[in-house]
Amino acid sequence: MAVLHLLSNPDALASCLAAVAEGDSLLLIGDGVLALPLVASSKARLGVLRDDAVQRGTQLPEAAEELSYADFVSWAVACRSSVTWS
Amino acid sequence: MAVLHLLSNPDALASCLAAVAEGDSLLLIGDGVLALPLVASSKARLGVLRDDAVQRGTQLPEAAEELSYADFVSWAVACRSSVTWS
Amino acid sequence: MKSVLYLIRRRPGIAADETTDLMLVSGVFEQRTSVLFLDDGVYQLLGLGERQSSLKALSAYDVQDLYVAADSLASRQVSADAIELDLRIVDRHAVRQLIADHDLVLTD
Amino acid sequence: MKSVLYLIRRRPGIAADETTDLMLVSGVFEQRTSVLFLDDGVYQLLGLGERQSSLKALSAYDVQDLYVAADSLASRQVSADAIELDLRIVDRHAVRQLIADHDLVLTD
Amino acid sequence: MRINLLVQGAPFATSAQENALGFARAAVDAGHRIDRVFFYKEAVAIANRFASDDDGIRAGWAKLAAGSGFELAVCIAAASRRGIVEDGSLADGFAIVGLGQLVEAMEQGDRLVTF
Amino acid sequence: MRINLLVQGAPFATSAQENALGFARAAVDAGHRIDRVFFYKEAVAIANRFASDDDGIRAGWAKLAAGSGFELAVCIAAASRRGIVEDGSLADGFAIVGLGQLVEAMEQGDRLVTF
Repeated sequence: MAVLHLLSNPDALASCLAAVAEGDSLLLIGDGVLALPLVASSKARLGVLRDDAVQRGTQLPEAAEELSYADFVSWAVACRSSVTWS
Repeated sequence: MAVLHLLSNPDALASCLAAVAEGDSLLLIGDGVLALPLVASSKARLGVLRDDAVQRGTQLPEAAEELSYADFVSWAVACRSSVTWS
Repeated sequence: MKSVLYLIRRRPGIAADETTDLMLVSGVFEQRTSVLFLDDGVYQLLGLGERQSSLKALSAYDVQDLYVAADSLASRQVSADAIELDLRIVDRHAVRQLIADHDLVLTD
Repeated sequence: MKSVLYLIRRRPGIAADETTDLMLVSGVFEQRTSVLFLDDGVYQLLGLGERQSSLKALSAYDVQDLYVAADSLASRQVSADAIELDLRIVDRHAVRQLIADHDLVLTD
Repeated sequence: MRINLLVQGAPFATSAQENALGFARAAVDAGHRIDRVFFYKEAVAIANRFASDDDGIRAGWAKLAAGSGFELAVCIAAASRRGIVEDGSLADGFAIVGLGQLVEAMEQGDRLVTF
Repeated sequence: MRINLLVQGAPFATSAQENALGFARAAVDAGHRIDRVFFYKEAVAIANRFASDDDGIRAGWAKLAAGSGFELAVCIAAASRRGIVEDGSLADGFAIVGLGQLVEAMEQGDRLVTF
């Protein structure tokens, strides 16, 4: 079963991407959304917490899904564990 | 008159080095001492706060001066202003 | 009064807002106040339309010398066009010059 | 009991010590506990002789699976010889494997 | 599902509190059961009753926890270091507990999400 | 020389407090005059009287300031956000002041060192 990676600190992006395995999910929350333009491609399903992206003026590219908090909960439930990169 | 650069965060090293001008002084304090092995060469006079280096197990290279807090005060007095990279 | 350069290196947040509050007080006291955004500080320039930010009040407090480091924008893929403040884009040589040209340098 | 992987990514300090306290409690409760040092977390491995650190107590609490990321050591010019703990040096592929192999992953 | 939260991020320097509260609300709304929200490290500062709470996060936690019957657990060691003490600065609705409670939450829950 | 200090770093996440106190002690020993140490942002947490102060930094500030006659100034806005309030959690020896006092310190001193 997949792992959910939560990126809340853009400085942790490189380490996070290196730890993402095929089939994992990657969700950008908090200041993590600032790293969105730098996520060129990822093996993971990619999501962005909508509220945080709007608040920080981040442009949403097509490759990322916009999540509500309800979607965030669904992703957490669907993955066997989560790792927070903060 | 010279500027005293205080580096207390190793992540700020690159920015700090780019801001150092000929004749400035650079003093590593707190976690900034961890950046010492990464300071290849610098235009500045280079110092390390001794207590912090010892506490963090940092090896002191010959190129850096070891400062006591009294020396730190002398450096601050000798420079016209200081910039803290934290 | 002394001249003060504020170096803004951090992402938006309460600490950033507190630095801005201080810049406004500098302006009120008629210190010659300049502001340089570099490193993650350039993120503060994004989305100013969407959120409350006292950065937009700087000019009203006579803080008008605003600068941003070109390489900090580029490495974060932040476009200068997305910025709603009037500021000058500078290189690292100008950063050294700005530090030398002010009596005091404060960081966030 | 569940298996827990602790990812240690930060420099030494109170927050780091608090993570170590939690690892010791994990050990006391007989969770299978592994610890992986990466990024700035490798700095925690330096100078263990000179300062108080409960990291040295890990083995007494049955926390014996310790790992460190090779590239994090290299980019900080930290030599493995300077480390007084018994740990395995691993690459990023092993990091993915460790995350997959544990029930829970906690970060500092 | 039984979900527990671990909150470690500082109240002002990070949005950990805001994200955790948003997540907890949505989890409750979706019918999941939260047993415990555990505050550790810098995050314990949220339980300081003297803080002005301009954005209503402390009040939000207290209300959600009371309505959903889960515990707002604050680590005693982290709290005492940072000046959050019972009969002093601890806000209503928060409980001072030991680290063992966090390990218990890891064991009993189906998910642990860290903020 | 007249030297002032601005302390902004968090008490636990950074060594700003320790470095600032060490610097202040050495400045006094060297015969310099400190007018004011101004605590801003996360650094205001040092003035929480409920915090355990295991490393004696809060006590160190109070003692040095009393002995040398300088002010331990805590920004009112930053403090109230973080739960440091007069007649509540403010430690003895610290004073709640406005930001204007920091600008005054910039103007009156020969040096301002930030931690």
